[in-house]
Amino acid sequence: MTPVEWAIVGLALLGAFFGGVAAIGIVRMPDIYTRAHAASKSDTLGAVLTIGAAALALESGLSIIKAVFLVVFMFITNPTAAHAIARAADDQGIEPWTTEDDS
Amino acid sequence: MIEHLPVLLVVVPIIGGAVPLVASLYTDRAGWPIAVLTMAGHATLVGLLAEQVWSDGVVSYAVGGFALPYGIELVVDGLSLSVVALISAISLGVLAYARHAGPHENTFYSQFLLLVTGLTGMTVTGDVFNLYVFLEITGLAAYGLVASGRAASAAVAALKYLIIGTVGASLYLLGVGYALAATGTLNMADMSAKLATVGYDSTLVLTAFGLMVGGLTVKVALFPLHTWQPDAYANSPDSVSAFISALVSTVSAYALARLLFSVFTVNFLTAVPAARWALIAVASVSIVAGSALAVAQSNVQRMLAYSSVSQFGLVIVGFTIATPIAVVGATVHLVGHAVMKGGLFAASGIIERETGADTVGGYAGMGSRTPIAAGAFTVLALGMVGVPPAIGFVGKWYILVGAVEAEIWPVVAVVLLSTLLTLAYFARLGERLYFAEPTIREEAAVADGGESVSTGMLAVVVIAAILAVALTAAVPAVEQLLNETLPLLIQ
Amino acid sequence: MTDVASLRPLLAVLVSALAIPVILSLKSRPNVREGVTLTVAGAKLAIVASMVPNVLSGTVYVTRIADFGSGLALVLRADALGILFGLLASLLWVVTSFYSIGYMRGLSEHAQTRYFASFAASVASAMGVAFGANLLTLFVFYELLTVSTYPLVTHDESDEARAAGRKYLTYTFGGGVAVLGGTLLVYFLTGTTAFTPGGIEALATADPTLAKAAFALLAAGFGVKAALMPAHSWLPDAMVAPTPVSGLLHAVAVVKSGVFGIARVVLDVFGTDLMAELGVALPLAAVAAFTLIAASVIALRQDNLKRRLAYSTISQLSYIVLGLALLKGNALVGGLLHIPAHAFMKLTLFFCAGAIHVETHTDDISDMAGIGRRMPLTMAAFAVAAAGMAGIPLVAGFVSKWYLVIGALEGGQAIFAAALLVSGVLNIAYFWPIVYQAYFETAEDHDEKPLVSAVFGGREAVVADGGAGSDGPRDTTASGEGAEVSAAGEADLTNDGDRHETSAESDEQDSVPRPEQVDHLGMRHEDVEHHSGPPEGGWENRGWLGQESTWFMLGPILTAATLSLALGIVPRLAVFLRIVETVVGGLPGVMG
Amino acid sequence: MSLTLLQGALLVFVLCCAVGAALLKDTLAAVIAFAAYSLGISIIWLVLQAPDVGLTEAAVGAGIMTILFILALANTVTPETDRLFEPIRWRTVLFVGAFVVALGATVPSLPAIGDPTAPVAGGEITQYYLEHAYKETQVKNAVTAVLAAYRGFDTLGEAVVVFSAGVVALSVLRREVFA
Amino acid sequence: MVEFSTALLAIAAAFVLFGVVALYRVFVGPTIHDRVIAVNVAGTNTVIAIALVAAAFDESTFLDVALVYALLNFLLSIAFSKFNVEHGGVL
Amino acid sequence: MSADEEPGLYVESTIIMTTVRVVAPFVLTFALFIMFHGADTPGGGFQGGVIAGSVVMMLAFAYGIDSTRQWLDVRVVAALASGGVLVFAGIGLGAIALGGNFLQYNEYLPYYAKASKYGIELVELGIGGIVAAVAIGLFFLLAAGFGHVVGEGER
Amino acid sequence: MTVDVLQLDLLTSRYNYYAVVLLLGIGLYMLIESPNLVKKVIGMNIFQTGIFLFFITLAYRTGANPPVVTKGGGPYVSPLPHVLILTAIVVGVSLTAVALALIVRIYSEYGTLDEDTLEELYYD
Repeated sequence: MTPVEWAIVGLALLGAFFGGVAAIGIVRMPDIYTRAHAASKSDTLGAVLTIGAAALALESGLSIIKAVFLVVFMFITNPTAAHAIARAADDQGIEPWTTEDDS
Repeated sequence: MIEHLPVLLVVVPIIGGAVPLVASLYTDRAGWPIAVLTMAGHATLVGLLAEQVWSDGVVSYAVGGFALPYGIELVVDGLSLSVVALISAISLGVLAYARHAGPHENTFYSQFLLLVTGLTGMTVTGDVFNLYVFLEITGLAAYGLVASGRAASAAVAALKYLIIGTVGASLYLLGVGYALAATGTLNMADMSAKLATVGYDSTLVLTAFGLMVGGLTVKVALFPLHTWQPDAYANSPDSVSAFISALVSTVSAYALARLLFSVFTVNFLTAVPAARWALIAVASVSIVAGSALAVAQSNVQRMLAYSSVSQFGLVIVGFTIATPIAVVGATVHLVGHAVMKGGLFAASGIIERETGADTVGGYAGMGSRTPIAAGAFTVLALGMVGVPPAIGFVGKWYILVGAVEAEIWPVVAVVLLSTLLTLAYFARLGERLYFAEPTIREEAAVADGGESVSTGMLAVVVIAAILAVALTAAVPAVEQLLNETLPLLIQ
Repeated sequence: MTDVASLRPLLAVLVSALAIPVILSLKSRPNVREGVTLTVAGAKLAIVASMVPNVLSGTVYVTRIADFGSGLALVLRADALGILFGLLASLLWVVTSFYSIGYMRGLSEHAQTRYFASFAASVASAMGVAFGANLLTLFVFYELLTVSTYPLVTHDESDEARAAGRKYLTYTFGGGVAVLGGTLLVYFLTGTTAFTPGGIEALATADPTLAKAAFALLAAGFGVKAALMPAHSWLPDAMVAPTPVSGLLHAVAVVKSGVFGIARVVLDVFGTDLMAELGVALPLAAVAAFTLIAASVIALRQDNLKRRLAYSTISQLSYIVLGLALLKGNALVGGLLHIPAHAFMKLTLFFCAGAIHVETHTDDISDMAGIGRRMPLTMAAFAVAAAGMAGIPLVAGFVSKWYLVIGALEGGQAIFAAALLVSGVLNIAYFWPIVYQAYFETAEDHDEKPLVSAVFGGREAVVADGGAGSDGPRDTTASGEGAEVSAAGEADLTNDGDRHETSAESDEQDSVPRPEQVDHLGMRHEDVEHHSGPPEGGWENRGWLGQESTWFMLGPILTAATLSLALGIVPRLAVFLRIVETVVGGLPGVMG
Repeated sequence: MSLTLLQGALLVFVLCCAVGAALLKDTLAAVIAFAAYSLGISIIWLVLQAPDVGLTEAAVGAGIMTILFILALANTVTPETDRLFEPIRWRTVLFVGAFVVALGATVPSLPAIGDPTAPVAGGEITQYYLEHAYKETQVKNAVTAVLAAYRGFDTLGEAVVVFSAGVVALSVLRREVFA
Repeated sequence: MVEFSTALLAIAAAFVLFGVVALYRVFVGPTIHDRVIAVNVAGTNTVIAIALVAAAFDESTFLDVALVYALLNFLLSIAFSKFNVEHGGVL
Repeated sequence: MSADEEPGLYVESTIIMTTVRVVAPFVLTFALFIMFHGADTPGGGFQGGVIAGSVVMMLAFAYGIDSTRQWLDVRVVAALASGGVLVFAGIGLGAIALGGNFLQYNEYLPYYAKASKYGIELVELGIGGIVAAVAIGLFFLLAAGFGHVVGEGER
Repeated sequence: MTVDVLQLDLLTSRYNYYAVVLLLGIGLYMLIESPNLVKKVIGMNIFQTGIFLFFITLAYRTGANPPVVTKGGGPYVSPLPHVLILTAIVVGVSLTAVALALIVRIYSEYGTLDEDTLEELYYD
């Protein structure tokens, strides 16, 4: 492998580290908000790093553009999704636990 | 133009089916005229096609003009022509019936035409995967039609039908996968040749056979995979039960035959007797069990549905015996059963509308209250029992002759027995209709059902009854048609 | 023999078939309806009769209806044997039509339109049976006959009628299935089902076991309708039908179609030679002989007139079967001739029973003492026919029985000849008392006439159809196959409640519900005060000039009686013997 | 080897999701498990070099299908339960097990994964498509070429299926027009 | 090059395995929100894995799939969140 | 139901609305890209149609289903669905009219050089229309639930 | 010993097919056993996905590229099963949508999605 490739793999490994942290956080954190925290922060970071690595690995211009889009997109949507979930939980968490599990 | 008939046959109802949805933005009664127009076109095309098949024997059409095993092929031979003609005729009949009987919604007619699309497609296609696609179109439209009943139970019946039907279709698809794994092709003719070189005793081929045939038997509703059928037939509106009972299982049975002859071929059946015996056994059990269950029913439409289970057992037996005469018999019975069963459902619908009777007990004495419908019902029932010269007899007779020729004595016994069993449940009805005191008071009936019946509906039922007898005269023609086809199918 | 393509056989079938819708459409105009019936009956007779001369000279009319390929076809073919049955049926339809009009109107029966339509359908099917040129065609019309007579049997719409109808359907369709099976076997063995005088050749070289099986199936299948024991029990039950129907069932169409089927099988499918070779004739003859005697004995114990006649029919049909099974020229002639002979005589008897029923509502023989004064002509005809039944010379029965006995002796089968004679004696035993008490006794001084009136017979024996109880002839039928027993049992179950009810109500119960017990009482019924048996003060005296009833009924009775006399006195002039001789003469190696 | 590792991991993921969907008592939880299931399946398609199918699975499995499930659940209420998992019915397991074993017995006769000589992967028809697709249709993506041209009739059927689904849903829910 | 793609695939496999770990939360809950969060993480991991697979196979088109996934993952999350808020009524 | 009865019970999150507003046009473009570019890259009418449909869903989730329902023209949905089918069938029949077989794109060659390719693209577009319309339609249908009242009364 | 090796070989060369069979089994189990109709529909989908996996595995060829015929040759996987499965997926979605529509209707008519309860109501 060339040094560039080593760098890419390293970047991806770093992303994998954050992904792993997110996964562990999901499992080990005590309640929904902390889990959402782990998911949105750590995982997004892992995603950005790894996708960046992948973009570097793919040489063509179009791929880079796509990858950039992907990163931007993840950057916008992931926290929003976490926010939406947390907000929904908050809506129900503050009010008495009435409709919590009725599905 | 003339050479495009097979594909036009499928495309015309597609176009017809797409229109009502737009039309419903403007009027909610556009469906019927559109459907009638479309089916008139369809019938014309069938007529032209018949002429062509009559002169050429087999009409093959390569969609897209691609070289053949690579593109999709449509094939119309005598066997498929009979079924296509049946589809066209019955659809027109059901339209005449539904004009008054409803449902009147545009969506109903859209689904109706889509069902015709699916059925026609299944019939003319010469490609195993294409068959799956049209099988699913048929299924979807049929589920929707069953659910178009107003009763709450219609939805339950439709969902049950959907789930079991999907399992059947999926098994078929898996079977296609196995066949593809063995041969790498999907064209029926090509696959048939390649299956022979792969070897009929290969596990892949056997599994493909089991899964494809098994999947289709679900759609045909052979025992014990029939459970969707009584619910579906009994809970859907009359027009729908007449339509579905006449065509859906029929075309599936046709597809099964097509699979047996055009894909696996008779050579396979002789090379693997176990497969043949298994199919015969399933069908025979179906004959007996279906009749026995029919005897146990109190609801007339459920009884008719179980009767279908039994009759399709008979058809499949005929196809599996696979001697020319048995195949002719099975085809005749396939067509005849469709006419008779559709007519029976339509007649039972009229009887229910006029008198409110829908159980065997309720039919008592209704013969005089609805003379025409009850008369037609009786004629059709007798035809179903196999009283000559009705078409039901001819089919049974040919199948029997085939079974005797092939010296499959258990089948002979089962078929003869089934005649008596069929008699057992239809004689009960006939006797009640004419020779018993009514249990439903007239005023109560009017207050309860009291839906009107149009001349068109009665005409449909009467024509079905007449056809049930008159079709016998057409048997020699069918036989001649098939005689051109069968040598190709049954070497 | 020359085959001539002609539409006449088809026309003979169609003419009454086409009348069905017409009759149905004339529901509101009974006079026109009956007019149509009569016209069509006449037309049919004319068509059939027009074929007779040429058939006698060896011509055969053939109509091919449809070809199914592979040697299967629907073909009508008026050969001598067919003409025998066809002529009989069409002749008697005319007679019966007149009688039906009298009977149905006399009782103001319900559903007359259905009745006449079904009647026309039955006759059309019977004609098809007669002219069927192969087993398939025969079977087709055979089944149609079953279907079209079913409404006639259940005409009363009472529980009992329905039970009888069910039984009838079960038995005859069961038989039909057996016929179908046999037909298939024959087709399988020979590749054809066409009737060939002297038998289908290929059958002779076929596997004997299968051939025997085919014969057994066919004989059993047709035997059901021919009411051979042990499959006879539907016939007495079917007596609930109106009397003209009984006449039709017993004398003309239904049972005769069964017998005719056996004749076809024996003569034209297997052929006498092959029958002898296979050794299947003897069992058939044995069954026939047994039925012959047993049915006569049972008839002795019947008090209901129509039931007694029914058992008489069972017995007489076996004469025909026996004649066929003996395979000898004279026996064949006798057997075949007995078809029309029995038809005329039995029709007379039934018509008489019907006339008595319509006029006096009397059904039981024990109530008929002195009735000769009330209905002199009717009872005279009855006496003539009864004499014929017993084989007394100058009446039709004598001629046929003569041939039969001769044939039996020729074949060295004296035991069958003896059986025939014994049965003749029994015939006298069960008919004579009726005639005697009608004329020479009065209601006051008559005694119970059934010769055997002990527990196993007489009035209580209404379950003589092999049902529950030890009093019926169960012991004679116990060897019957399971299906038969269970079917009978089922019919009995449905009957049961009904029967107990009636027997609790009145002591003059009978197995047959009289029409007045049904809910459609006509005018005539109101002014006849007594329901059964002689009125107070004995039968009134009516003259010999027809005051006893309407000529619609008397005419047919007398015609039928005359016909039986004609056949007895001048058998050759009465064409039937000539036809029979043509049939038998056409068989290779039989005559002489 | 790592490809096999990836595939193994994916299959484990997918099977876990399937088992979870089968056993979770709560319907919404089962739907969520099913959503996760289609995530895994989609990568499998990509790994097997079927980007078209992967894209479809992504759009369908994670998108419209799950949303339809959610909508259906939003219109229905299932009673609450304390149980996390459903009890396993061993009779059915036995029956299904028989089916699985029977079908599993046919697996050895199937061509090995990736076998270039297998009738499908290396067969004549496949070769024809790969060689002629561009010439005959001017379309580079052979999948699209086969989809729209060689098997265009199938695709017409597919379009009709989708259309039917819409019409049938209209009829089932007793509505006259969409929206 | 082979080793490079192997490494990328291995990392992709690792992400998938993280997804398997997240499944634990999908199964045991305890609330629906936990499940949605977990499936969201699994979805993100999927996107990442797809990107890595794309890199490993050098197929830029696979990124389209990743893009679709990212989008739908988002859609799914807000759908689930809305479901919980308005559950019982129509979304 | 609840949205009708109690509007404003749940205020849409500004964050979600903003995100959707930013993302939606991009996604729609992407959907069209996939639809049109199916000839040379993976993708095609079906995938593009689904994604286009999901844009509407996204809007519906963010801005409320009922308001989206009103914003969307029913006629467009119906016309897209039926029109897609008709376009597809029409292209096939057009080939017949020009003397070829059904769906034989080559027949259009005299009129356009890359006939096959653009024929296929058009077909993909038709499929995309159907799929998008049906996806949207199904979404609203399922959201609205069962229509008890339509039809002539219960049996 | 050889048998063992053979088995292992089967597993490594055909693992996808075994997964297919397991998925089919799980789907079938859900179809038969799940009391809730929605879960039955999920089971139906899993069942179908199993079949899809079967087809796509058939199309696969080691070291091959996706069938986009632009890159410099190289083996491609077979496009045919992909096409079939694209169609089949669409069919599956359509069926699911219809099934869900039916479920919504059943719920508003009967007020339950539990199969056993439904059965009782249905046969009343």
